[in-house]
Amino acid sequence: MAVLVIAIAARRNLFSVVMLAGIYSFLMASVLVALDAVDVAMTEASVGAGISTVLLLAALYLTKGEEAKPIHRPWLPLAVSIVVAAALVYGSLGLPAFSDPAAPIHAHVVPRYLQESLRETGVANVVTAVLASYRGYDTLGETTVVFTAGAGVIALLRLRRRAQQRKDKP
Amino acid sequence: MIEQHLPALQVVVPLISAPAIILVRRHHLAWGIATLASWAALAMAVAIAIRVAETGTISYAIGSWPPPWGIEYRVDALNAFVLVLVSLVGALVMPYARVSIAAELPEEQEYLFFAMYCLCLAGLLGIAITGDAFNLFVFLEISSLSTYVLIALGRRRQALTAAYQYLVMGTIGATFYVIGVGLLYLMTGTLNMADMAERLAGVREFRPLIAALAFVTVGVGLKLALFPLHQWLPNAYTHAPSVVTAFLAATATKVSIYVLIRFHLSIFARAPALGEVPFREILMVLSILAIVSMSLVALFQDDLKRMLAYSSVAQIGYITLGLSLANASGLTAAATHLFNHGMTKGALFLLVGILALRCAGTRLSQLSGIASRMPLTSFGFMLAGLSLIGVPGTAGFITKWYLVRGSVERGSWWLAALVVATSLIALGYVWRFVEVAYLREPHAELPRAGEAPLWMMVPAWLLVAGCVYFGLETSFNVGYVGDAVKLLLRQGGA
Amino acid sequence: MSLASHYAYGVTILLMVAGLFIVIARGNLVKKLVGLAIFQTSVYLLYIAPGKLIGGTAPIVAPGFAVYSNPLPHVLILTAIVVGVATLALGLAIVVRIREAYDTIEEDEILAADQAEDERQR
Amino acid sequence: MNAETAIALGLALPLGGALLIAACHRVPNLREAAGLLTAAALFLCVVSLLPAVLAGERPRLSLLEPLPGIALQFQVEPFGLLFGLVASALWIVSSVYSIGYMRGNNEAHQTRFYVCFALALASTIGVAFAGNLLTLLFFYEALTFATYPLVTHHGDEEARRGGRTYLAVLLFTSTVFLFPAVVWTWLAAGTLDFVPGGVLAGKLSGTAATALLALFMFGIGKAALMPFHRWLPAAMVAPAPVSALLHAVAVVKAGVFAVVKIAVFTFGLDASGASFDWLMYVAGFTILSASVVALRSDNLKRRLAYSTVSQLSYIVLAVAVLAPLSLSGAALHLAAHAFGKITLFFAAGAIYTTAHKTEVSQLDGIGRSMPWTMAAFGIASLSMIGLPPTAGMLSKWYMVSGAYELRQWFPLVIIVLSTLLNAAYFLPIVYRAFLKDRGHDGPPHGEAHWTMLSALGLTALLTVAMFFAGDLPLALAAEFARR
Amino acid sequence: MRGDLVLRVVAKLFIPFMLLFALYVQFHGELGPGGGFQAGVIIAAAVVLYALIFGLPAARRLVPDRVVESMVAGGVLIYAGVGVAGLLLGGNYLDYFVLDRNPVHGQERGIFWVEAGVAVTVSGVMLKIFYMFAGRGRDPEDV
Repeated sequence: MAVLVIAIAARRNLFSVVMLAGIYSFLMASVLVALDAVDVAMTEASVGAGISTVLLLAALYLTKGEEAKPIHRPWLPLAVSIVVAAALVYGSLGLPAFSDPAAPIHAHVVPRYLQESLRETGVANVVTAVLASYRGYDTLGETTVVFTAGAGVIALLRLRRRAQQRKDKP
Repeated sequence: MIEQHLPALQVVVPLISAPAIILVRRHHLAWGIATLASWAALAMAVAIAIRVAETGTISYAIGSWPPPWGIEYRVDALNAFVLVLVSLVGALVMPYARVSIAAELPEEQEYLFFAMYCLCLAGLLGIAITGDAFNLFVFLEISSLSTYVLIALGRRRQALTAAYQYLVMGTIGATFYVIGVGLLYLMTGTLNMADMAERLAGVREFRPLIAALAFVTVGVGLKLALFPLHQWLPNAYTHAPSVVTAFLAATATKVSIYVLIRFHLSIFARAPALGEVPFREILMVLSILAIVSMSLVALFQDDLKRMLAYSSVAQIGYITLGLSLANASGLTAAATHLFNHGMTKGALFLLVGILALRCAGTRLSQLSGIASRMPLTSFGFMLAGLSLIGVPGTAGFITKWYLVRGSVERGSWWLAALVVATSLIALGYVWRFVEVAYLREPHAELPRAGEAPLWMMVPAWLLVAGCVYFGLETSFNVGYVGDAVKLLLRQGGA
Repeated sequence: MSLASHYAYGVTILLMVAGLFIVIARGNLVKKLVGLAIFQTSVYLLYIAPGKLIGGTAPIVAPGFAVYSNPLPHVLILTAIVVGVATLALGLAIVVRIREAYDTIEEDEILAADQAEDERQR
Repeated sequence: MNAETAIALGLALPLGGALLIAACHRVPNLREAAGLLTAAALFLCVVSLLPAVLAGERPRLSLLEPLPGIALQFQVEPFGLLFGLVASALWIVSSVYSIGYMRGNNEAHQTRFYVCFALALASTIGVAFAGNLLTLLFFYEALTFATYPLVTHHGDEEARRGGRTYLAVLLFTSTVFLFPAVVWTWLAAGTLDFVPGGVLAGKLSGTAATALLALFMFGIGKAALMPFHRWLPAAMVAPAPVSALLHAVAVVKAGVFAVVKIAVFTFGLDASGASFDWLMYVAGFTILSASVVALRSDNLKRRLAYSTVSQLSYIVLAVAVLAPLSLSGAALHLAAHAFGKITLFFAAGAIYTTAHKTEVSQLDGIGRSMPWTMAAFGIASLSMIGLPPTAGMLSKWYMVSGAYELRQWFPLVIIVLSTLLNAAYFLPIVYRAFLKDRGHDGPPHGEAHWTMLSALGLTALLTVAMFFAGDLPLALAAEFARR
Repeated sequence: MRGDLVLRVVAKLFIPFMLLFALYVQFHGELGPGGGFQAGVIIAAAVVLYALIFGLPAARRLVPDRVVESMVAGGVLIYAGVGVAGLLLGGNYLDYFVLDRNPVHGQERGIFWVEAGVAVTVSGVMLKIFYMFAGRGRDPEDV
């Protein structure tokens, strides 16, 4: 995966970049399966590898495929990234160890979901239960986000001729 | 029966009205729905505020799942205050939008605009009201996405680049926020803010918490244009449709500041980790840099919108400065300035919108002698400008009073001096307009028709009146803020 | 275990930073968005990885399984993914419009165009 | 009419007048009538407060509450009433005068002019009746902004520059010194009210109190203590009636009024433990140097302006002497200088309107063509110098005797020296006007328009009258100084 | 490639199965992985496939824009409506317990409708976005 990402960063042909990104998503999905996150994996596969790729391709089809050579040297971005990395490493060092049953995330809120959800909601897939019921409001928000994106795209991409006008207008 | 569900309806009403608008598609109807929703939101916000004042903090369990398992709405004096501010501005800009949007957008896009506006309102209200850290992220995204679209709807093509720039920075900010929340979740196992605060007090492993707070602060900082992270703001404010600029300037940044307050002063209130890092000192330095540099930049802008945009960054600096003082007066100053600056900037941007509608452009050179053609607009602009400076008798003065008082209480005279001195820079840029408007010969191609229609004039002037009224009679806002601050300091256990 | 955990975090951090780097350093608007997507994706690991319990199984209650991985992060990340794709779609739409307005999707060229326009206005 | 309503009216009348004037902007005569009417009404309303106050009452009125625990509050005490009387009385006169002046020079934006004039008066009354520091600050600033359009009335580049200096100096001082000083007082004393004997006694160390005093004294830029006097000459770009208003009635008087009020009712003079000596020296320096500048400037209005700077410092000096007698001297001088200086500016304006002359050196023999004007000018000059039979002599007498009482020699020396200087820059003008033969330049011209003439005649008479029948101001001043 | 008969036939056969699978994912979400979102995506994908093979105009005839936009809005309304129903039946917002006499059935019912709402909106939005991008090409037929 890491290799892929580096490759993405390096490649200048956008089509290959998009393809690489798609593959990357698939890998990510498989990793997620390995981590028992089947729902997430499924979504990531369909979204990351499916929709995103299609969208990107469509967009590239409407724009152009080659990236120009960057003019300015990427020192500042590098510095920023390194600082962020440092902060993350610093933070992650204090985190509970991998798959430690005593870690707060396993100890605190979750048990109720795992033990009670079937009885409380009659749904075997705890993820669905939490998604749609316990934290149903998040999902409402999520749906709204999708809706927002849809309406937004409509607002932006309807009416071609206005785009023309805007181009003429200084 | 209904009033106990107000917290939910507060967000849901504008949220539902958006798809409704998409369904009806008729732009008059769309405007009607949006206006209705925003005024309803205002009514509910006021009702909630009153209830909070009477009965104290309200908790509302969504889906009847008790927190921390379900998502909780938690309204204390602080949220209620922010809710009122947001919905108030939202309600006021609607009549204005009816005209200005018709002038700036083609008819077939109007209903989309109003849908987006409703979503943005819902998102902001959701951020302000929710008691769940991740739910906050969801609403943050709702408001952000809709904001990008609203900005991109601006007339000129720079609006697109501004929107893109904001989209990238905003998404980075949101992702940072998620990272921070993730770390907090890993350390506490909960997403409910109150619960989190409880458990953070017990956490002994500092480093993840510090990293988390840092990420949240940077993430939110991107949203509220904290000084070095403000690059998106001037372009966005300059090129977005006037009404959008006014609405965002008055609400969006303020809500993000609320999030900042929430995390620093109530979630981390009792976390021993906070003592480890000099967050407040850093914040103070940044605020001072913001105030000084941005005021100076604003002083040399030729375009009125741009000038106001930079001044916004500076004014946000005053708010964060108040936070960094971390004493009662400082917090009062910060919270009061949320409200006062919201109103002042709202008024200013609405008036600039009127100028933009009538004149060739909003460059100072294009506005010379405007006072003779549009006396009301110019006079209103001057009044609001005085409030920006903080002249006695205007809302801005109250903030200045508390800021100076806070700094003097901390014994840092230089800070007081800085505050008062920088407020004179504001005098500088406000007066550039006043001189141009009143003391110059009328410009060649000045307004075709004189003043703008009442639909635009009345909201703008209501806000202007607010700037003056809340400088003379502050029992509402300062009183309410007082409760909020007491609450925060009590949570801080100090 | 600690090795495993730090491996997981290490990968996460690497991806995250790489994505961020692409976003900031690259001038091509589409590529920025790709970087943004990667940046967001990496966050998924940060949530999911700690949720895994060795010997656990997917959180679908069924007889014969006692240990389940933590479902809550999955839920959160589902939401995060959706948000991510929504952002991507919106961003691409804007890019398309920019392309139409400027005939380019390179940041530098756009800036140049805007500056030229400002000069003309002066 | 009970006192509260009188106070409220005192504020409301000028505001209402402003609206009225704005309303009748189409019909000039009606507009001017409205202005005069308001002025007269205001004067009566202020007078109606006299008996109560002389009887020792202190009517109060509080309106809104901008900050928790600090209300917009008004309280009428003798000194404030004296100031209010002077201001409202002179408003009548100056509005009569400005009718003649504005029409004589057919100025533009006359409505704006009268409206701002009324607003300025409203703020002045607010300052005069202010019951606590916050209220004082509010109206002090309001006065600055209300007079700005008057200063920049002509709207040309010169006016803009003058206006900038005017705003810059006044707002800089009030924002950077005065405002923090108020906050500090609030934190130290817990109250901003004006109380006889002051509120700071024992609240601050001597040095701190002195620092606070310095903040206040320099913060009140309208009192034109050097080095913050630059705005006064800069404001000379304004039309003559405005200069008259600025120097005689509203602005500068608001400044010195605030100085006295704060020194007495916030500090309780030396009760606060603050040292006033340095103030004496600053004032003394201002008096002398300003007089020297006046002596060396040929432009008439500029000379008058610097004379004002020095005359204001008389009052500050009198306060710094800390003697009851000199205090009543200060109070008297506020009135005396008002009458004298307004006469001088009226005269200058009349000369400008009629003979279009602005420089002292052009005034040779003008007394022949404009005898009444120059006669008034002469009387006023006497008052400035402090010679009988004029009010100036009265006030100066009190100051001197106050200083003498405490055996304070420095102020005595200052006053004597400055008196000589005053004589040196006023008498030559009168001499030129009457004894030199007529200048060559300019077409022949007669006496000024009757409106202006009556106005400046009246003020000149007042100057004299106050010397012979100054019971009322004396009574108020005494009532004020009695502690 | 639209000329290719094989493709057309395969597609004709394939697309119904995709839709079926979508429904499976939708309703099996309670037991196995999957749910409204994934289902919505798959539905959209099916139509996209149709558009790829039979051309955008054909797809637009099959699923007109108005319908799509109504779906976009409708899904959210369904979801929010469930919440309101909870209110009207005397519970809190999004309270499923009150949707049926038996709280557990109430939960199931609530979850069912909610997932349906998600599916509708998601498929609608995905489709709309695809239309938008595709329709913007110089020659829509080529997408």
